[in-house]
Amino acid sequence: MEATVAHVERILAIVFGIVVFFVAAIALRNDWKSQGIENQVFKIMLGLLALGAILGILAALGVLIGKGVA
Amino acid sequence: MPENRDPVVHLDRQFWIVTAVLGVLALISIFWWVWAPITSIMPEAVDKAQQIDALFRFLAASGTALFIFICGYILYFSLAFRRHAGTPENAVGIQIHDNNKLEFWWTLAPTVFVVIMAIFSLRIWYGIEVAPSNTLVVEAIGHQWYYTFRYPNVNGEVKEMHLPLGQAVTLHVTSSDVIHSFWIPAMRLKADMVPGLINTFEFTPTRQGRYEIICTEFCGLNHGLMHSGTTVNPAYVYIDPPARYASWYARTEREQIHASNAIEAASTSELKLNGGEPRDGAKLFAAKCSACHAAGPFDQKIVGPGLRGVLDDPAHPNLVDGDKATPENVAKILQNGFKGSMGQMPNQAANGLSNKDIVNLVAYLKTLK
Amino acid sequence: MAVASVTHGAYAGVMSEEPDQLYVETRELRIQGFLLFMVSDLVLFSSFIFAYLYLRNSGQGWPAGGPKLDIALAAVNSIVLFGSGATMHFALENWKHRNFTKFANWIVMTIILGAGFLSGQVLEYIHIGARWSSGIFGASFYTLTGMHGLHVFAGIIYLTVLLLQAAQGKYTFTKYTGLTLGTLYWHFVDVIWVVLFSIFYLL
Amino acid sequence: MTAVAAHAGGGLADHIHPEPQGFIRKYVFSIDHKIIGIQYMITAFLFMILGGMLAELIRVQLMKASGGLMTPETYNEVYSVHGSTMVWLVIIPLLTGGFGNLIFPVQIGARDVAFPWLNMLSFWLFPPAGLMLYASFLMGAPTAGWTEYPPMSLNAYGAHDGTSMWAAAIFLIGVSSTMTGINFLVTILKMRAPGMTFTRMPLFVWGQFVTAPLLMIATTALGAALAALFVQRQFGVAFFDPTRGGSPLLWQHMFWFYSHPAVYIMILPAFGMISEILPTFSRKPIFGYKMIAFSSCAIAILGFMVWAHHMFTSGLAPALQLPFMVLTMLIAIPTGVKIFSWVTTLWGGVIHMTTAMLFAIGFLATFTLGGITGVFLAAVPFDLHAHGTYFIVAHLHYVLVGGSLMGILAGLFYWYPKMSGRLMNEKLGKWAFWLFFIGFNGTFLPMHWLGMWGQPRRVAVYDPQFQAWNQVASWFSFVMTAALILVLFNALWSMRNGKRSGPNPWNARTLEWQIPSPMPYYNFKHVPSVFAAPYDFAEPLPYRGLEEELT
Repeated sequence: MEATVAHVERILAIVFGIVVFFVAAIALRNDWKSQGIENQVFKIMLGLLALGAILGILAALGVLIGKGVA
Repeated sequence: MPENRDPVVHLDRQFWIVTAVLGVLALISIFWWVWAPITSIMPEAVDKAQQIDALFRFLAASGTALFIFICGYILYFSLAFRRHAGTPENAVGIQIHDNNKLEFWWTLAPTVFVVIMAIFSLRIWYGIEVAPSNTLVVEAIGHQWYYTFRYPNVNGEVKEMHLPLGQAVTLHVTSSDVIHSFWIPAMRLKADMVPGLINTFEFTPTRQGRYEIICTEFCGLNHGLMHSGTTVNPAYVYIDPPARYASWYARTEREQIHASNAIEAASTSELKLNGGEPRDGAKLFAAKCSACHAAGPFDQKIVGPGLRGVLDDPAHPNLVDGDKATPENVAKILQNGFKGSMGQMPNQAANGLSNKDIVNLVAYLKTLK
Repeated sequence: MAVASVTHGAYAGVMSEEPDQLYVETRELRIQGFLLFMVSDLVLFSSFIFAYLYLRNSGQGWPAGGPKLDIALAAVNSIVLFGSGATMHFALENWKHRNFTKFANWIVMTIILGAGFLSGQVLEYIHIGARWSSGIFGASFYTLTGMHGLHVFAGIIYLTVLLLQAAQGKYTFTKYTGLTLGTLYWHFVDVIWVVLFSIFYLL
Repeated sequence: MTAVAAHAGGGLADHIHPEPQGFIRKYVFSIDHKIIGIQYMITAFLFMILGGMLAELIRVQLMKASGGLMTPETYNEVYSVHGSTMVWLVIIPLLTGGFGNLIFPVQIGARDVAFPWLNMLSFWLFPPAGLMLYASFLMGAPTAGWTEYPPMSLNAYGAHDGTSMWAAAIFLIGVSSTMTGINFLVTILKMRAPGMTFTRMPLFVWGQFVTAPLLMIATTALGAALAALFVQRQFGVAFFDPTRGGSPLLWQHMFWFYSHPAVYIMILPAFGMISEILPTFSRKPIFGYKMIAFSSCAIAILGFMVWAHHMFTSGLAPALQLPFMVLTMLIAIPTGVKIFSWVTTLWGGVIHMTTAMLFAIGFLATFTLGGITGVFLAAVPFDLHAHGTYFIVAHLHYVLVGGSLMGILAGLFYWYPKMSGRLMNEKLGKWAFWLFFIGFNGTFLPMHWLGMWGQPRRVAVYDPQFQAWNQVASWFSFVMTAALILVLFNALWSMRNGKRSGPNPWNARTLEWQIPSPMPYYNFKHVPSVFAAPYDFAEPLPYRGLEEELT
């Protein structure tokens, strides 16, 4: 039972992680030329968001796992 | 802009005379620091002390010379360019803004000085931090408010520190309670004694005598007494000629072995482990053991491991000496102490435990789950 | 300009469809001030992250075999929070395109996802079963994630207030500094989680 | 003349919130930067009296090697609260909240800071925090010094309950400092008058400009450390307790990551003050303007990279000691450049020996000594001897009293007319200066050799062989206290009886002197345009649009 919950969680994380990654990446591309200090910060943050999505996917796939994390 | 319109200035004779006078004063101060009788006030007891004093002489000489120049010029300029009674209210000074050449030189000069000082310091620092092999390893432990020492092959902690003249020493310092500091002014060396951490330095005693140890890190109510004024045992290091050191060491080793022999005899008489009082054991644990052992899980290491579940830990079925974790074997370690590659624990006598105490402690340890 | 003529107005922008000079400059001040606030908040997190790494590497008392963290839950939960960053981005974009309904929908979505993340964190806390005061793992994990959770919680309230204010007409389609700041804040909370997720679950 | 900036309309600086009416909104919960500055100063000087009394208790206790005035327990409380007071409730608030608020917005031609309301909030966190610190005496004040190293700051090792109160109080001060830093930074970045480029800013503004990021970043790190100490004490969260896997050294890292930059928070604004006062009373441009400004930046940046030099004896990894030692020594270079520039500013001037100028010159001498001993301590081998002794006490008082406080007193005499419209009494002022200078050096100079010979700091009793020099220090400390009382008396007395100053009694050239004294609510009727740095005493004033200010 425990294992199936974890499986569902992993699959959800991967599917939505891909969605979030593409949303962030496309938003970043659309905003690429915007001016103003707040937009520069937005761009950095969208980039980090995309990175976060990738990390989430990799964690769900079991590629990146910390020491002693179940 | 105005920078380009700075007037060309010439320094007058008076300025150069003052500079010459300051130069002479600075030279005098340098000579003073080079030959200052530092050792007549504070003897240099170890090799490193001479090197650190050399660095100090260098720092003090250059610092004083610099100070003389700066203060001399401040004083001279303040007096020489003081507004006189007759000067009109709207008089202005010489309108110079900067001088690239001058600023270049006075940026370069401290830079060079810093480089020299850094190299000088590094060389001495290297000698302090990097221990040669073949040293005598001594451990100093800070307590509120006294020091104890451990010597190789000597059971338990001794209350005096003796070092042989001419023998390189590696000193490990740590603490059993709060942060103390271990400073011997005659050695010009100091290290903080931090609980759960071992700090190390190395030196070779070069001068016989008795020198004071002082605590310089605030450690509670009697911090001000934690030197030779302490009420428990005065903090001194004795640097002895090798022969006298050897006899002290032999005597100490013998006395400490006597102490453990007595325990050996006691341990032959089997302890009856039932009937111990866990509550008394808990008090004893807090007083005698908690400096080195937590009541928490095994990984909570202070000096030794945490002791929760010591008698019932599937991850660690054996004790440190390899025996099974039974109450009897725990009692054995409490009686005899332990010495091994992982560290050591004082025996019954050194810890001041009676047989009854051991029974109570084992009873308490059983309750830690 | 005489004193009398400049002493009205304060820093509040005058409501009109096109931004005036005062509004533009006040907006810059507020955004810059807010960014600096974020920098100092980042320092706060960084300090505790330093404390965590220091304690973890000082080698005493870190749970043997590691803490019992649930990486599957954390992964999906992280994606929920990152997704809320994406929805918040849509909300602001729709405001810029003068579509209030879509803005409101996306911001509600963001709030729901934020709340979902917090619930996930509660599950994780229950799963771990350690306590704040139990050892250095408890100290660093619960302090950092707890601080972050408080930021998310504050963010949910912040966004709710912004939504209500927008509904009451406090912001126009040309003057919406408050919404920009809210979005910045929410993204900041997301990005902090990228770091926390990495150091606790992936390191 | 061509250099007036393109956006000469004045922009944001044109706008000002309406003048509030009624005593409360005008003088208590005021959002006017000048009133807030004065509020900071009054509060901080009140705390200085308290902290000074604690200092005298310390010196009286140390008159005798066996102590005698207080128990060690009380003594530990006294010096801990003395240190905390002087650092957080006196020097930092005076230099940033006090003089910073009062002067720098006017110097950049602004009508207020960027966030006046936040400014008020910053101030109103300060008195409650101070009261909390002193309230900790009721439940047992902190005893482990202003640094509060664990484990001594944990109750299991003898700390008092008030230590948590201390942490909370300093946390509040930290929040206040952070907000001030953000406020000042945005103000300087965004609200300068037209034409006020960075290289035309008065050097006091430069001082505040480099201090603001330190306030903003370093103080937040302190907040984290204090929060961790607080939860460690109150909820048993094992950050620092060595018996539960925590690390006492972690606190030292977190604390000094703040407290070393804090040293520069306490000195950079004072550098700025000195850089205003020296040229004004020498009637000469400051020598090497750019070098002074940029060296402040260098000091601020280096200041973040040297914190562990407070931990050379604590058990820092040898590989870390090296970079920290070298980086610390590097700070000597920009500092040296500054001192050389100041001394050269005196050369060829027409020096008006006012009290402010005396204090500024005194600052040069004493701060130089403090700086030199600072370089000594950067050398690890010397630090191994001097760390934790009275040598440190001497060094830190030379930079904080001989540096920061001297700067503050110079600034007080210099800018007093801008607060009150009157001058402080010069004769009393000069007496105060000489008493202060002699008293200060007599108190702290002997501590150098006391420390070298073996007197550790934070001791309630000490080796009797040091008693003579301790008595010298104590007697001179009474002289210093008398001088400070004289200064405070002078400030009070001059409020009513001082000579009227007029707008510009010193013939100074920065913007605050071109408007009436005391400064009007709106600062400027017209925001001026600026077309040069303010130090060319032979030239006409480099401002346009000030014609109506004094009418």
